[in-house]
Amino acid sequence: MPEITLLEAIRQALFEEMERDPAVVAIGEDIGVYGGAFKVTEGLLAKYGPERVIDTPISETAIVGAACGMSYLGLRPVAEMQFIDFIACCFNQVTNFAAKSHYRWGAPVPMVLRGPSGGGVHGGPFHSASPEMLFVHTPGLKVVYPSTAYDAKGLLKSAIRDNNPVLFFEHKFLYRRIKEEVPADDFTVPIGKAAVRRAGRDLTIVSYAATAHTSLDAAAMLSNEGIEAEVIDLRTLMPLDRDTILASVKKTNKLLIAHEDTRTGGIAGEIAAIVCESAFEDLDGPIARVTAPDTPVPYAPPLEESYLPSVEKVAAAARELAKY
Amino acid sequence: MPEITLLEAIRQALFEEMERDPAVVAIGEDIGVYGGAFKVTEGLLAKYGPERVIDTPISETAIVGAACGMSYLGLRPVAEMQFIDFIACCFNQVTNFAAKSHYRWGAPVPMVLRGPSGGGVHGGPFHSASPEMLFVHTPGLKVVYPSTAYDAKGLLKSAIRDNNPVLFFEHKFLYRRIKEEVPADDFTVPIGKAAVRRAGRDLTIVSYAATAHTSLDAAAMLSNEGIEAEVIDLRTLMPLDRDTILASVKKTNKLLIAHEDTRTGGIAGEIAAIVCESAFEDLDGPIARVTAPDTPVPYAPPLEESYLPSVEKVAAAARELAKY
Amino acid sequence: MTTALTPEQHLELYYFMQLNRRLEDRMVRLFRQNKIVGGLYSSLGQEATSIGTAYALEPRDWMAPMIRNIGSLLVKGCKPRDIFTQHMARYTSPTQGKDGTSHFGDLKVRHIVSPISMLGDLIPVMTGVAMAGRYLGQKIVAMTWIGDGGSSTGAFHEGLNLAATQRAPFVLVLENNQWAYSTPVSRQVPVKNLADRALAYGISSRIVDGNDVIAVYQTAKQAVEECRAGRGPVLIEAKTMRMKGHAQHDPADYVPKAMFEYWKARDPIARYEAYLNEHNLWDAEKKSEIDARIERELDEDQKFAEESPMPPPELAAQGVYCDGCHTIEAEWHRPKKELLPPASSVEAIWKVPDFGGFKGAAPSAKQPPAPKAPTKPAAPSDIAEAPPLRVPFGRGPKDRSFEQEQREKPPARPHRHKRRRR
Amino acid sequence: MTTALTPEQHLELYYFMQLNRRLEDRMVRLFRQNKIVGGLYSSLGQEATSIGTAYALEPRDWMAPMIRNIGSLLVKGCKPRDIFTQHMARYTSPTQGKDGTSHFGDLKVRHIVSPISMLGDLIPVMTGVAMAGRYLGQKIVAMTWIGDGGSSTGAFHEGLNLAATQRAPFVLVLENNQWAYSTPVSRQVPVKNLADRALAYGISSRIVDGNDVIAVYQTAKQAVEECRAGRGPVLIEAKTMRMKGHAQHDPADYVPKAMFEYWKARDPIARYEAYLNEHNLWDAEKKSEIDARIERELDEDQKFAEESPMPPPELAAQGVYCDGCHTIEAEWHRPKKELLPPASSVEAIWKVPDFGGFKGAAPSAKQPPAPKAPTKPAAPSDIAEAPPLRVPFGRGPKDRSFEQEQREKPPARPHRHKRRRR
Ligand SMILES: Cc1ncc(C[n+]2csc(CCOP(=O)(O)OP(=O)(O)O)c2C)c(N)n1
Ligand SMILES: Cc1ncc(C[n+]2csc(CCOP(=O)(O)OP(=O)(O)O)c2C)c(N)n1
Ligand SMILES: [Mg+2]
Ligand SMILES: [Mg+2]
Repeated sequence: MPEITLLEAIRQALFEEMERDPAVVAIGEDIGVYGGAFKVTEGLLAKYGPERVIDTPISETAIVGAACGMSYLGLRPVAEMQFIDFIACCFNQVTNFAAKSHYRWGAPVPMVLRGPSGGGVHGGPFHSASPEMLFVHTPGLKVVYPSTAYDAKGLLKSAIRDNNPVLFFEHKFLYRRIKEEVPADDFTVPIGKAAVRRAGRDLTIVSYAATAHTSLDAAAMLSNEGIEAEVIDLRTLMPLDRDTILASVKKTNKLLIAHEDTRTGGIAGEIAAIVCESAFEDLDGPIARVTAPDTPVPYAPPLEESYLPSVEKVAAAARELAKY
Repeated sequence: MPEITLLEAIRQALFEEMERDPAVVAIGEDIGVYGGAFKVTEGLLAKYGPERVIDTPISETAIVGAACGMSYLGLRPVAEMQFIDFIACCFNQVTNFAAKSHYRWGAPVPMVLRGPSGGGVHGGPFHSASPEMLFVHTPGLKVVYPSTAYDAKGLLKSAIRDNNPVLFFEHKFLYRRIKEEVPADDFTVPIGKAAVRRAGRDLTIVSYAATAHTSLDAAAMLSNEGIEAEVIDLRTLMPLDRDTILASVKKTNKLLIAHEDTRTGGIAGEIAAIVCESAFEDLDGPIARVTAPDTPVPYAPPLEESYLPSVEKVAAAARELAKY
Repeated sequence: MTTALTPEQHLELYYFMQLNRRLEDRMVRLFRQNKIVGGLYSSLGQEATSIGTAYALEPRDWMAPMIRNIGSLLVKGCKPRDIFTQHMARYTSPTQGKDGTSHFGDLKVRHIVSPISMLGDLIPVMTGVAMAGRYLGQKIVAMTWIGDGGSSTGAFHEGLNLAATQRAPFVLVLENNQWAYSTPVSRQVPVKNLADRALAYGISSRIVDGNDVIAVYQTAKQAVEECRAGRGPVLIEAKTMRMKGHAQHDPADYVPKAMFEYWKARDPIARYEAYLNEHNLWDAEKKSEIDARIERELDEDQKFAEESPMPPPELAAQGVYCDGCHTIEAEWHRPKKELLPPASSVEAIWKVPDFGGFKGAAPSAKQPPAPKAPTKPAAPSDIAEAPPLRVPFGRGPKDRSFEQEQREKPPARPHRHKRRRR
Repeated sequence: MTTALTPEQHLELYYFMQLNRRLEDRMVRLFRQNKIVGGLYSSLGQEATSIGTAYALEPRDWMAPMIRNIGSLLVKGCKPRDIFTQHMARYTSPTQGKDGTSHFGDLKVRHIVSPISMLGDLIPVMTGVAMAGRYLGQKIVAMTWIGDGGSSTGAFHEGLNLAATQRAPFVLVLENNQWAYSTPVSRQVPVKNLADRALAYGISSRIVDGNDVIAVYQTAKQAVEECRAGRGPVLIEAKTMRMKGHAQHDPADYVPKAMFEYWKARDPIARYEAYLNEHNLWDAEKKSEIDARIERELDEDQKFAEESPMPPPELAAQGVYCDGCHTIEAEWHRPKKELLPPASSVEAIWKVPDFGGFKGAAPSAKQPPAPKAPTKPAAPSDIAEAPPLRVPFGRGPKDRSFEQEQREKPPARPHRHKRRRR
């Protein structure tokens, strides 16, 4: 099996799905001739032509609106946000039009909305966003956020084949840093299933995307100190895999949640509530959170570094928790 | 003291602040000649003129953008969303422009964004929204959601005098149903302070807006059954009054959170996380949530009724919790 | 292409307009009896626009109504019972009570997209419908409506701009009924003709008397066929008047009384009845026959709605996601292989013949050089140099004959063209 | 109003253009040395537009730059060190490293609003600045820039439409540099002149050679004074060319080589140097004196930036909210009592003189009646009947003399006006 980056895995999924089904089309800014700001769609136009790979004006609302309309005729559009930050410019189309369509009048919207997300590349306040919770909090949407090349390819295929609007977040810090062997043949990864990345008995660390790797590094460090952390990578944020989380907590009796999104209103709160509802008896200690502070994403490297969750921060919180 | 409705309290606050300070201006759709869809701004144009009461085209992004610009010259614009649902159409201006301005370059945005929110009036999927968490989750914004006429007047005045962008939610179900005596003289209610509406020893019910009244009714019902619930009305959602919540939980040792917003990603999760972090030892039972389900707001009365939190639902959850 | 109507069609137009009005009359009564859930929006006085435009569509064509386009829904095959039950939030309504008013659709048979309340959003959506229809080779046209007020939304601009760039077979009807809730057009934008919005996109536009159902139909028909031929999109401004408040709760005191009188004298149904008389297209007997039929149908459907149950509470929690309840199948009217390599492959490069240079005077300290003459609606050559936009039917940008004709033929927009003749 | 320039001003324009270019040359070198944080966007070839437009502003006027308007920032009084430190994310930068590039501003002294990345957002914001300035009696004008690509955003439409409705003293400079990232104008909208976007709002617009700094200045100056006189807003399309990729990472292979050559031959600085020679406005000595001054200033400021520290980590958590760190005081240039009852009170009613009726042919089955001739930019009477918009300076809608003149004077837009002369 060839080793490919997370970015290449996404690119492969796009090529393979467009080859498999002419109902799959791509639409976005600079995705055609240029191949996308991060080159995720490179070569797509040359192979599948301008009817299927559509360069649009700078109009996120038009992109998402048009994708909804296309999906009503049975197409499966994959729309790109050049940076996920710009999804704020089509927030209404996504949350009011696409998300509510099936519930209101039974019209499915088989659309994928994907884009580079997250920080760590000095993108500053408008090119580093982690807006996932806005959509986790919007009934009618599914939210996927892979951390490995294998999952990225398999989950994007599932997203494209899904009958609902799926937000597919791609962590730009991981784009070219993650490399792994990915099977060349067609496979999918189911939406809604978390992965236990590392087994452990002392505490559970729940995380996703780039922070899943941070958490794994922290777990390795802790292991040398005799603390065995179980690390769960959510992979899908909506629907949330309650069972995997609860099973782990019932085993380790301690929960730490780590994410790059800001603290107040981040998914850690939702997970804490679920665990308090359904596994309260199993908790031997407080639920700990390691998150970004409640600020915009700062630009200067020292500021962004102090903003982002780090291996040290996760490890430190885990040590505290392990003491209980 | 005269008895006035929550709506009239808001209206009085607008008149008094515009009289107090010519830097206060109002901008929105149909707020002038018509006096607003709910008549909150009725009479404002006749008294303060078209330079201070600005009827705009249907352009939420322009309304909020212009309000930001005005605030840079030292004005204190109060912008109205005809229904808060339409804030989705200016989501970018609110969350990226207004919210990040002071952090990025030290430019305060003394703006208030207000509008009728919430369900219970058969407004259907697009006139019943509870979008508060989108903004609680956006660093740089303050979020206020009063449940009484007194608080509405005092908090709106505080919001107008605040140097930050404040989202002021007005629950349209309460507009004319809430009546109380409100002092005629100038007073304010501080942003960031919750109110203990009812003292109790057996459990704490945290809530806000219309659901605060639902919770109080439930508490009254429970009291007849010998269960004494303490009811906290948050009043401000951002910044959240941790101290009042934690103090109550330390006293009652049990926590139920009730809100009209949908469940996943609602503020109940955030509160659960805070309590698990800071008062875990004090909890004698699971943290319970009574919320709307994860669906859009349905139109038909029987559907909306089953969607909204009710006195029965809150009481039932409280009874369960009290058993621990 | 002919826009002439048969005698039967003339009477059908009357039937729809009268059905529209009587239906809404009944809903007003139901509203007063508290049988309507939520608000009730009237299209009184705008029937000719709703019906004349939708009448230009074929069954295969797609449309998305706005709140006042009850008439368009009727023309596209919806029954009065759909309207009654939607407004009464009954279980038997197209949305089973989950949403109300004209917020429903039909993907499979009637090709109707449900609106949402946020104004303007349907414009990019129907642009996407039009693009998808062309992509699938269906030769369809998509139509939606927008108010004078709604034309100020960002979605209007982004949607129509994308449609123009894509030359989508899309007709946008701008219903200028003089008011956006309480706000007159003059306070929404300082232009006399909202059709001028089209100039920003280099697309053709038309202005029509929105209370003249024949003129509306013919204008819409021409626009629809222009789009079908690959020369869309088209913007139509229909000038009409909202004869009631924004909704039932609104007495519309802000509207000058004389303005109502001015427009009452131009009532579209009264005018059309006069027109039918004038041209001997019917007689008193025929009229009462149609009116009777309308009352019959309305009696029946109102009864059906009033006797229908409210939805069961448990429905509220159902149907947020499509978990296999729908099978999604595109209707292909062209060979898929056209869209797969090697057939689909192209050379991915831009060509920019004229480099966008400034053609004015040479650099100088004189007054800013007088710029060149204005553009006529986009010459296809403007985008032909981009990777070819294949138009699987009609005549597309690559079609020289079309380009030829464009050069000779003055652009579609009557009043610009008129001016050039001076 | 004169737009003539003194010899000193002519040389100042050269100074700013050359300073802009040399500054960016240095930043490219710093970028290659990995001393720039994040991306680096070049305005090479667009200096005349940035500088000529900003040069038309007075100190009291407000502006908001876009990413390529480094030149505008220099003209408005920012120093090269501000640009260096912003790009190097130093603690000494205007934002202390919290944001980069041209994302900074100055409310108090220079009257600069910081942009955000989302394109179009500054248009409604600067409209609000213009409205507030008028409200406070400051007689200011607000200016911002937008790209050809950015003109397709919803914010552009909503912002310019509101500005038109409010007749805000606001100048929008549309920098048509032929490309939006990798997308040519032809793929953004099928119009030849993006100035035509103004027709949708009934506002005046101008087209200017964006590589001719004198023409740009004069066009901008006229627009600014028109706005100051209460006749805004104005849209200016400056035709120019982005001579590099979208940012440093982008080799711009998608741009036809010949297109670069075409524009290289029209380099704004080379052209302006020729112009200065031609008109004997300087000599070789003067030029090298200015060039030397530029290098001196840049050496100093680059040194300052490179020696500046990065911000301390704890800064990241600070400053989200204004907790009394700023005192907010509006600068009043008119008596507040004008804005308080009874002075401010009005009768809150609309008047709608012509009822928006259709002036075409009588209802008939003939072809849709030919619509009336096109509008000229909004006659003020269009909105005069709304509750009076008080314009505390210049001449406003209520001012009959202005209305009078408008009727006689052809509308401001040169090329429309030209056409009418045919
Ligand atoms: C984006 C958005 N903002 C505000 C509203 C509230 N609203 C509903 S209808 C309306 C007036 C619409 O006027 P117009 O577009 O002219 O349509 P008309 O009612 O005249 O048919 C307004 C402001 C809305 N539905 N959507
Ligand atoms: C709303 C929005 N969408 C997408 C982007 C990403 N983006 C940044 S610059 C750019 C191209 C801008 O082109 P143009 O407006 O012509 O300005 P230019 O770069 O040519 O100066 C794009 C697509 C953005 N900044 N904002
Ligand atoms: Mg209207
Ligand atoms: Mg450009």
